[in-house]
Amino acid sequence: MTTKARMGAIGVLVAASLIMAVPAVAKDSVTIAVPAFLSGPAAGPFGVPARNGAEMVIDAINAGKLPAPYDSKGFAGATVTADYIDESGGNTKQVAEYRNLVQKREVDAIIGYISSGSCAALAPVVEELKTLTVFAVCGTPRVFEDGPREYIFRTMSHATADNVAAAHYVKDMFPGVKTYTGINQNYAWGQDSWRDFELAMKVLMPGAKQSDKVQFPKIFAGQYGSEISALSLDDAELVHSSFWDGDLEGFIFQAAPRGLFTKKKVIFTVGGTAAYRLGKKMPDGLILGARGPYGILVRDRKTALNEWFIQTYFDRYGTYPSGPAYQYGQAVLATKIAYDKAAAAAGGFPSKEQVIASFKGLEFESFSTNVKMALAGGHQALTENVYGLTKWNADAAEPGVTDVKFYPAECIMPPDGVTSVDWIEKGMPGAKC
Amino acid sequence: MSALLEARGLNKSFGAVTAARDIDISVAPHEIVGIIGANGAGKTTFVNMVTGWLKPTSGRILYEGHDIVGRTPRQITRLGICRSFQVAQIFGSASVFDNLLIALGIAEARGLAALRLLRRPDLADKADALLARYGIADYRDQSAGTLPQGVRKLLDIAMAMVAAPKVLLLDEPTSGISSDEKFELMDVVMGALKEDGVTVLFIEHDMEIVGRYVSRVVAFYQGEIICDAPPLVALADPKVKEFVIGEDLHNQTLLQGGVLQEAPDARG
Amino acid sequence: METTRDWTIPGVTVGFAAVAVLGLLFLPDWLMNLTVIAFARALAVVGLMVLWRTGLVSFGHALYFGLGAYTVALLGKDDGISEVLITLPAATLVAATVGLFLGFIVRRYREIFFAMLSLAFSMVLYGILVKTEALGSTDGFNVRTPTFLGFAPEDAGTTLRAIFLVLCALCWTVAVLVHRYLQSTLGRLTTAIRDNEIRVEYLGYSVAQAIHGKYVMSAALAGLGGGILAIALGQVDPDSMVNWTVSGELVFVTILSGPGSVAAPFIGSMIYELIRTYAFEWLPHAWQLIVGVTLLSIIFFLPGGVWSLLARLRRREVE
Amino acid sequence: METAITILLDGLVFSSYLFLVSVGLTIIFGVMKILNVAHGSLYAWGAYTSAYLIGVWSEAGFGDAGTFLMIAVAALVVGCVLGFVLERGLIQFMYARDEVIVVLATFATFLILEDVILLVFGVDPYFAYQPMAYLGSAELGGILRDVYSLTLIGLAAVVGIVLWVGLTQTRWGKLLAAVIHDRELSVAMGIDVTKVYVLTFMLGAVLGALGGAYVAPMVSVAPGFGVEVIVLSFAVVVIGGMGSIPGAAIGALVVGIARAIAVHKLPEVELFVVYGVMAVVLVFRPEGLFAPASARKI
Repeated sequence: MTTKARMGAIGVLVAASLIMAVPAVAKDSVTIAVPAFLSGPAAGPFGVPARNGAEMVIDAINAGKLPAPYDSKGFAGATVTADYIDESGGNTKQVAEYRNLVQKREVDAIIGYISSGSCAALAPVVEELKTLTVFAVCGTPRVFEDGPREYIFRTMSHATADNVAAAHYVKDMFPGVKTYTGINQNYAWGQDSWRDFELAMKVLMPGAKQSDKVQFPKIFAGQYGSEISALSLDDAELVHSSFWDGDLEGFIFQAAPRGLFTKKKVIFTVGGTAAYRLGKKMPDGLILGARGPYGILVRDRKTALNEWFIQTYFDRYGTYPSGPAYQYGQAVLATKIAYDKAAAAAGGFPSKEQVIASFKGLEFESFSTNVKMALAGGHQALTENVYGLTKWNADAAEPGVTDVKFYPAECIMPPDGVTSVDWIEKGMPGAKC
Repeated sequence: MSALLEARGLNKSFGAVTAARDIDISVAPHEIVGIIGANGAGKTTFVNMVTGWLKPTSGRILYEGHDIVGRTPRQITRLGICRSFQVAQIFGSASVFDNLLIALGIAEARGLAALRLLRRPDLADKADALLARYGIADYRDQSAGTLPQGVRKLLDIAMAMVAAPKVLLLDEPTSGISSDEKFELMDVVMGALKEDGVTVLFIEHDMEIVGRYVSRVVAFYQGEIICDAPPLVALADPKVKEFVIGEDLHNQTLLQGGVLQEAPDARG
Repeated sequence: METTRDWTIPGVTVGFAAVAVLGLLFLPDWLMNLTVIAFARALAVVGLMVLWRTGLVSFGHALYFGLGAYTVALLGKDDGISEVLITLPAATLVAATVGLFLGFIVRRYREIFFAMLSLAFSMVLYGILVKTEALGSTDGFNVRTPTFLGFAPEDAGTTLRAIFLVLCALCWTVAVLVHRYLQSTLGRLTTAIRDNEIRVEYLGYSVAQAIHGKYVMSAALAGLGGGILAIALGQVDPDSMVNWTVSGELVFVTILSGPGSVAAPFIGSMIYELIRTYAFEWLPHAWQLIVGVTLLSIIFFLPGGVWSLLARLRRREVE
Repeated sequence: METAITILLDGLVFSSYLFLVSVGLTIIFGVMKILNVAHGSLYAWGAYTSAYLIGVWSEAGFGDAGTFLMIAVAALVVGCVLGFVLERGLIQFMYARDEVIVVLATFATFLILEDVILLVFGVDPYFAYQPMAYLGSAELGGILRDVYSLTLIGLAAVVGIVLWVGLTQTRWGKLLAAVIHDRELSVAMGIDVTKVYVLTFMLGAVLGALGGAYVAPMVSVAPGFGVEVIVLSFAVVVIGGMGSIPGAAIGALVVGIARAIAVHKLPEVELFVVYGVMAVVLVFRPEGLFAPASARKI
């Protein structure tokens, strides 16, 4: 009996494996997977715009409707089929799902990932499974610092840029700051962000002191009453935060009536996503970043690509695109360019290796900025960064930013082969600001 | 006379209620002692103290000359004092045969021996022998949870006997058994116990049973022993007549108080 | 109790041998991966099944699962030990040791109190891991690629196959040993304890000790399962390894499998993993709903788990 | 001194929140011996419904004072409807089953309700800031505080006192005590145990939903909202003693104040406070500080 049951189970397995073993279709189409948070607290502020941005750009690519020079159809002519999958559920689950994507669904490329946790966990697996993977948003510098990567590309600057630029902005705009503190989530993203900011402040504003009560609440904690009290009582005039997802919005809601934003200067390195969503509830005078030149901070950048992006997005989704929409769109665009370039070089549909070869060191004009795949052997992008101050635009009845300052990538990113911490600690040698 | 089991100055109180007061009793090997008394007289409390379920407030219980107060039921079982229950304590989801097999397995389970296979011919033979001796072989493969009362009782007693105890305490072996069956049951039980030469103390309400099977009667009233004598003498004692038999006739159908009665015979 | 011959040991022997051989020959990587994950979880479920037979359900075995996983991961951290011959026994041992200590507390409790106390203990570990920056906090960290008796596979496919084979062998060993255990007196003191603790005590065996032993055994098995999962996935983090939802998943698979046989957890776990994978693929927004509905259906319509279904089929065949 | 006041207030606010979210769990557990994992879903449903209703109310231009009514309506409607449906549709069939199987059933319910929330309310967070804006801010202990979160303390106190009086002083409370003590005997005494169970479950559900409904204006109500709460409320209940209302209050106070102290004095250990307190309690009193539940004796 037991034997029979086992044999039955094996039968199912074998049958299943035979069904799955049908060979992949020839290359008139490219299958990609686009992971982003579709559930959980990060879905609304990040996952949905990210997905939308990718979807919109992919549809435009398939229709050949991107503005020139990107108006050729598909990835190297092949239609792109995208599967949007959920990034929530923990890193280990992402690793398991990634294996499924590659081994079971046999996708050609994976474009996405928002959380630094996902990317750090996936990096070794990507290399093991040898599949082209373009990280779209996640910011941890560790991805390329932990070892050479052949199959991973990241099409935007990493978190060091956000926090070094933040320190520059503070120095430029508020040189009188004497002490500063921070509230960041207790995981790689928050810890790294704070570390880079603190180190950069030591270099750029050596006179300013760091508070000894820096807060690290758990991600998705939701309630920050005590933390807001502690920050309010702290002497520091400046608060640094890399909060994102629902935490960011909850924090703003709880801190605004308590006067935190009138009493202190508060930097939100990823605050851009909240601007359109909170609308008038977004307090004025926040120092706002969007992890680069995206979303509200480049609302006025008048390039053809940017205008197309904003208009198309607004028409389709009824809201202006925020950072993650741009960043996912940018990752898809980069992949298309790499495919097209490889096809041109190979004179036919390119192999994975050819795509990777042409991806390395790619330089292109993206929707809102220029991207140079210049670091980590051509795998890590250099993009500029930008900060501004929030200001409600009463005339247009929409959120806006003032005092916008751009910082070139060479000013805020470490040169190739140097880790972020080393670079900042040594006083950011070679920075071109 | 060297006593096998002896209680000296045993007291037990639950808050304000005294369930045992200055109990002195001495039982010689191979005696068969009937314990009688009305409900709440302290009979089951006495059994519970002897088997380690309850700890006396004061006093000593000597078994083969050693004080066993403070030992757990398990340790006392291992020493050779076993018991049956007013509500039969059996493994409801196992067959009658398996009940005995488990009991036999536990009896030999010291250290690694607990990992010996249970389904072995030698254990099976012993189990079958027990089944035959207690007259329940017909129910061998029936699930114990579905047994008629009398068979449950027999199984309960058979399991108590697996460890080959020197002293067996039976808590109302005939309760819940119809009057035409009870002599049959007692004949089986007492016959089997005699073969093993076990010292028996049993709680009984039915004076007919008491008169027929015991060599000595101990009567309880309000936690005290009011009479300790051979059956004929005891049953004729005026105090026994007034406080035990008289009251008991009225109350026989009522449930008897006591801790074990509340313990479920199966997880419920 | 039927006295027919017990086919379990030949059954699992042939079964695992067949899975191993056919797996190597036919299984695509993803399905082999899925099998590895399912079997790793099944090892923990075998322990939970023994507890369940005893009438105890632990909602905190993610504690041991996580301990095993983190032990393996930590040993390999910073170019440490990657040899499965060391890491897996270590995972088992660490989990068993912690189980031994906590066992002194939990063995006093039954039913819902046992379940909740176990859960509480697992949350303490969760809290520690989430807080510990050196262990990557909520991110966790990568696990080294394993070596097998010094053999270090070159590529992912070989590693997977090696893990698969080691796991099949381990599962077979565990199934046989646990089955043998269940045939012993101590093994029979599972349902017996569930039926009647008083009788067990009055037969002269300590219920607390018997439960303690099973608890340690289940902890060890969960540790082993967690260790293998860490190796197979190459990543550990608190949410996927130690959170209460992981414990819930383990209990779910236990119920799904049913207590009928040591082979049941392996089949049940496989089914669970397939349901989860396909639900996630077809309905990424509603996969939890599907899992939840499955669980409710099992509770209501198949209280004996999948195994009872197989057993029923067999009975029909015989008739 | 200022810091001391701030710590106390912070601690009280957080304790009140903890008490509100865990008291429903402990009541259901105390009476029915069910660890209701779906409690987190009730909390989330309460929050979503409240945020939704507040939005509708405000858009209709009815004035912000009325949003408090919406909070109450959300708690009552969600608690009564979901509580009734869950008890009658699921839990009542499980009384004959193992308690742990019932826990699993509520776990399944939790999984299902999580996704149903997504299907009904979508993934976009809801904001319901109106009640908070309406009450404004006040300076206390040298820093500005929003009055709304301070009202949380009052609400928790009222809920706690009402429950305490209701359970110890009223006929209904005594009935409940009888059912808790001995279910079979209660049936024999003519108590309608079914009704008691339904009402208890609904009461617990209303309290869970109330926690969510009242917290909704302070946070962004987003998917996954209920998960964290299960763990937190469970920890409070374990610390206080499973099934004890004073226990839940003490547990909430201990955790809340300890956490506030940590945030202000030693931010590094903040996260560990809940689990740390729980670990200490478990080692010395596994049954919790106020433990009506005892280990099974043998």
